[in-house]
Amino acid sequence: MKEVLEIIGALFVLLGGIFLFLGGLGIVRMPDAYNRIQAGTKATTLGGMSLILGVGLMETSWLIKAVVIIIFIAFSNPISSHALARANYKRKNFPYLKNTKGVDAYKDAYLNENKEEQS
Amino acid sequence: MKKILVLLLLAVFGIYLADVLFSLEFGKQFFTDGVKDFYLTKGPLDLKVSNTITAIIVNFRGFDTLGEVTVLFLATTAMGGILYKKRHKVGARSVLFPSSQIVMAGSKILFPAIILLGIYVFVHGHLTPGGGFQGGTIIATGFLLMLLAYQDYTVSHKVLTIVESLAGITFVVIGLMGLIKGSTFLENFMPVGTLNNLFSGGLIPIIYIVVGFKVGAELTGLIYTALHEKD
Amino acid sequence: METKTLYKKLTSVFLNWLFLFIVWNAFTSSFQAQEVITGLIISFLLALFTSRFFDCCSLRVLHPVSLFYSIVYVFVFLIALIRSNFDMAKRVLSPSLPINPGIVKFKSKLQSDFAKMMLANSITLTPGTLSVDLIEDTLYVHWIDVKTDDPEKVHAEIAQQFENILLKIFAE
Amino acid sequence: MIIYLIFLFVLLALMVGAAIYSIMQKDLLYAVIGTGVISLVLSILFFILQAPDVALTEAAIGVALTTIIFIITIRNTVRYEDEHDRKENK
Amino acid sequence: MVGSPILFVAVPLLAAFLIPLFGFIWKELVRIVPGIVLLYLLILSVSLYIQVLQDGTIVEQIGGWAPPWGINLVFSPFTGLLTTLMLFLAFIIWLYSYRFKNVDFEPSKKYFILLLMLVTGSIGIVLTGDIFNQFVFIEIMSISGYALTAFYTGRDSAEASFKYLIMGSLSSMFLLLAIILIYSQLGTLNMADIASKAHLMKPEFRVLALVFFIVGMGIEAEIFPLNGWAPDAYSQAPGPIGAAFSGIVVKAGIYSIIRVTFTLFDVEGTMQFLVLMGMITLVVAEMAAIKQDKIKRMLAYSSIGQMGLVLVAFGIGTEEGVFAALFLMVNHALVKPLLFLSASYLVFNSTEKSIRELNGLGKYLPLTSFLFALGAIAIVGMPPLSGFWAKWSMLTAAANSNMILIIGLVLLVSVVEIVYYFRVVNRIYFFKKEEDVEPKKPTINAMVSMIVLGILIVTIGFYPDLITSYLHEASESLLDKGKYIQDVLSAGQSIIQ
Amino acid sequence: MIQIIIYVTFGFMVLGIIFSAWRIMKGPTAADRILALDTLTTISVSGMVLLAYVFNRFIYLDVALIYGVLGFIGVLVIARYLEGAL
Amino acid sequence: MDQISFDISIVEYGFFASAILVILVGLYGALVKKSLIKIVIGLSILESGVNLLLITIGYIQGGTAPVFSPQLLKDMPLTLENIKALGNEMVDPVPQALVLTAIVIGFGVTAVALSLVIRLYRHHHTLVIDEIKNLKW
Repeated sequence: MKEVLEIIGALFVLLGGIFLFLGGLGIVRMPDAYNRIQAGTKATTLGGMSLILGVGLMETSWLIKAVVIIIFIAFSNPISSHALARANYKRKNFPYLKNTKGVDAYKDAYLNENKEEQS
Repeated sequence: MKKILVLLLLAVFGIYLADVLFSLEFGKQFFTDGVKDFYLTKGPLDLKVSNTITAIIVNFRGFDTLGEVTVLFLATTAMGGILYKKRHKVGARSVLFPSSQIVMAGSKILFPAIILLGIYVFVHGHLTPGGGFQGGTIIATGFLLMLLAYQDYTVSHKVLTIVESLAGITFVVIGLMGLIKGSTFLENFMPVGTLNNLFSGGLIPIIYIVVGFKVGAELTGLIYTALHEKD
Repeated sequence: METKTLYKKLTSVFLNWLFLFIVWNAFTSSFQAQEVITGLIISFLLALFTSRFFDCCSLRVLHPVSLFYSIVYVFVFLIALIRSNFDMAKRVLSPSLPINPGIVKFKSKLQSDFAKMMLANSITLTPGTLSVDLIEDTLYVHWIDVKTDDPEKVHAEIAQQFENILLKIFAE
Repeated sequence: MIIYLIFLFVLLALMVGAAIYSIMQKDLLYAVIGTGVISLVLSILFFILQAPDVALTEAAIGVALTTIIFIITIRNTVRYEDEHDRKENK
Repeated sequence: MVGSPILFVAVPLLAAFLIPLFGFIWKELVRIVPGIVLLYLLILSVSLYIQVLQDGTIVEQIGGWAPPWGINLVFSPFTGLLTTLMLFLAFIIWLYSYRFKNVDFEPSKKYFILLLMLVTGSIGIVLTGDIFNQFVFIEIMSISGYALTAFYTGRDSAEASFKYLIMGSLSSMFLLLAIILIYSQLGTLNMADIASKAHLMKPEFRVLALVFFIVGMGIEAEIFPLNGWAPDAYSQAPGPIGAAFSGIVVKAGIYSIIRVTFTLFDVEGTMQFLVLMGMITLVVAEMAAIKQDKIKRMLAYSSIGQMGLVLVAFGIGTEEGVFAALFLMVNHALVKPLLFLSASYLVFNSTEKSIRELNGLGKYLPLTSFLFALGAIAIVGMPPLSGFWAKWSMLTAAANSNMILIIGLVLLVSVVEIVYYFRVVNRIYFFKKEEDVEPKKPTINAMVSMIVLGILIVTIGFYPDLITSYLHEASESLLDKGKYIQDVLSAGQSIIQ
Repeated sequence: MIQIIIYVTFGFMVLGIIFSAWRIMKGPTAADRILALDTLTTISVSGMVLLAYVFNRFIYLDVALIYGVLGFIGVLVIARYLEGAL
Repeated sequence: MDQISFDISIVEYGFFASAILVILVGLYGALVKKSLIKIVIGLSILESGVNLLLITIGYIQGGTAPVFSPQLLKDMPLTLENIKALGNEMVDPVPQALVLTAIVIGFGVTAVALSLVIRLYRHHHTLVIDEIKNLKW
């Protein structure tokens, strides 16, 4: 049983490593900040979660604490990336759109908000 | 010109320092009868403290910690004195506009957890890594999260001052009680319990809790003072 | 009216206490009697102090249905997360970068802040989406591959599966 | 074994590089991010050197608190080191 | 047992933590409490000092751990003398600033906390027997110093403080490096333990550690290339703080350098190095002082010069030399605060704070001017006052060691000092004020504090034997390295067996 | 077997660190840099957990936990500054 | 679990060298840079380097953290020999304690320095050190 768990855990660790690497690759390859945030957040969240879970499985007495770290990561990572995306928009870095018909529904709300602040 | 001179000087300094330090071998101990062996045996055996670093910080070299706490206290005081702003107006804002609802809702649930994490860290200072300073810093970070997320979140300056002062007084009084009950300042006068239990280590957890509260209050006050510093 | 707010306060303190107690035990993860008792005391004191922030949920979350759906939610979320990662990996690794980004919006039916936050977090971690802002109950989402900009369709595409479960958890 | 070697060297190089970066960078915000990277890497290095207490302290103080203090200073002063950089970067 | 040396640190800390709470109760308590604390400590210090002279050094072991494992405080005749001196000055400065300049500067709770901590830090430096603990106390002292320098709301004070801070924190990093080097070789931080094991260190480590120590502590002691902060800080800080710097902080810095060079390491040529550094400091500072046109800057440079003189005297290395150095230190510690305190009232109303504006103030502020003149005479070493005996003992010490160059230099410097001090005194008494002004009269407590200092100077001048025996005791205890090591470590030996 | 997997994982993490560092150095806007810092934080937390396993000390996990929490707040601080709220 | 070794002696002088490099970079920043905030950043970098150096000095090859956790003690009786044997496999705790103190003190100094910077900016409206030279530097 222990060996099986260790092997499974090791596989999780490997998967986590791969996703962390993909996250790094994603933030290098994507064309603008929003896409980078997408790639970075998703990949590193899953990567971190799976790696830590893998460690928790390999050493079962660590599992509870590992789960706590996982929950913290799963909870805080999206919030920080959301805050980052919003901050980036507020700095007038509008998203990269592939063609001129690209959708940017946030612009209206953003402009309205700014108008309210000015008046 | 000055840059080149400084660079040359630094290069000479660095090479000399490296030359001296490289005569030490990495990962070896260079002395035979240092104080560390004493700490490493007395810590777990006499004081029943699992984390030797905590034993050193709070008991063997507890005086340093008193000084360290004082340094933070002074930094807070000095910051208030240097920025010489008259008492900020009631309702003065720490941030210009509130954060988005997502961050607000998230910080609501993270805040108690972070404070609890801080308390956990300083209560378990003698068992696991961490202690009063780290715990206090985490608590201050929790308050920082609230200050960042909300526009009108206020911390009572008076309460902070009282907590800080009371914690500092407790620290010194504990030390002086050692002087009265035992023979020297900061001497341990409580039963030490058994190793790796929560209630062990005599005075050490108590002092670390006090330090945790003090550091937390100090750093929160420091951040608060600084955040309200807007022209 | 008076009693209701008191009731609310009490439930809030209780839930906060429960939450903090669970978190404490997870932190210590040793379950010795000393630790548990200290945890009870500390989390109660802390719950008293921080209960005014802790308004995420009512006692309803302890109902078996809610708990069941919470577990379902975790699984749905994990599956979505893994799918999103493979999706992202495909995009990142393909040499031509097949993306068509844009920001879309939709209205959420959820009421409480906490539920909306969970929804936004889930959306951030699901395929190709990133929540940019939440104003009142309109969610603005950066979508890496915009298929439609009609709010209804967007809602169905992105948020439907989470929202249904969240509605059941929080019983709204 | 060789991977550990690479890992350590990357960390050490990253620390030195971040130090140089934050000294050289004209935009003070980026310099502050550089110091954040330094304390991050330093924290892992302390961890590797078997000093979890110190790693914890460095993380606690270096990552959040030093950053906020620097950021507050930048907000109350200027973000760029020289006056003309402001125009270039804006 | 009258008390324990730990009280010198614990009681002020307790008071400092209590002061904010007192502020909520009654504002006046904030001002009174520091005075009570300092007075109590002064009495304690005097009684402990008397006891020490009879029974020998007191070593306080903190936490019940004997040195070298625990931190210890050493109250020897030498450190006791310095502690008493510092506490006396601190009390005088508190008295002076109790209602200092009611007009634009109200000493608040922050001021008193910081002043108390400045004193505590200095006393801690002197008393502690542990190098890292000394580092902590240096930080306490310097942070209070930075904040007090910037206490006035003007812009230049912030600049001076920033300068001080940069140099101070650079030097404290060097101190840490020195601690690293020592620890890596010996595995101990206790001064006595280091002193007994110093021969085990590799020579290059010893030299480098010594250099780093001198760089790190020279900043507080104002050795030549590191004293750039001093004139600015002295001139920008509030008057009493300038006095505290010159009377208390500098003494602590000199003490730590002396402790390191005399007790910790005997590196070949350290004494010559001290003499050289002292001479350079002396010459540069006096040359700079003569050019200054602002009174506080002039006093600051004069203070730096005096420190150079003290270093030279220590560098002679004989018992006489150390005695002379201690006499100079005591003299300087009594006179320079007097000069600062009186000068800050003399230039109180002027904006420039320059010497030119002192014209004819002798008529308006007769007593203050007289005290200033008294201080000036005392510091240049004119015969009837205390400064004369200090310089005289220094000259005899130098002559007995056949250091002719030093004698010449001291005489030359005295002439320079006479020139620039008497320029000021001359202006005060023999120049006419152009327009009629209403100078600020000193408050009563300020007057009392200055008069006490003046009386002391005159008394020591006429009866130098009052203090010479104490100074001899102190210099013997400083030079007796073996006894220091034995005093500190003997307790530990008995525990381990 | 496990050892090899851990080696490989370290290799992947090194690549991730290098990419993030490159983005911090290069990344045109501030948000990119902070994102890279965030990524670096998560990688570090994972790395700490893995190292805790390698060193076989349970108590080291605390460091990773606290690191994760504080790294999040550090990122949030800079994000709030970028928003103009600070 | 098979023994996994993480032998960091392979970097030999890497830690010393990079700590010294960081110290030098910090010194350079503090001495040469013109911007006040840059000077403070330089100081904090210098401090990091010194801290790393101190911890490196205390490292002992193959040692573990000086925490006698239950996992490490297992079911050993608490005797002097056992503790000594465990203690011999631990890194030096003293430098770690010193660095803890040094980090906290350094943070205090940084905070004071930055508040001074804010105040200087309020008076001079610039951060460039050449334009603030009212007193002779």
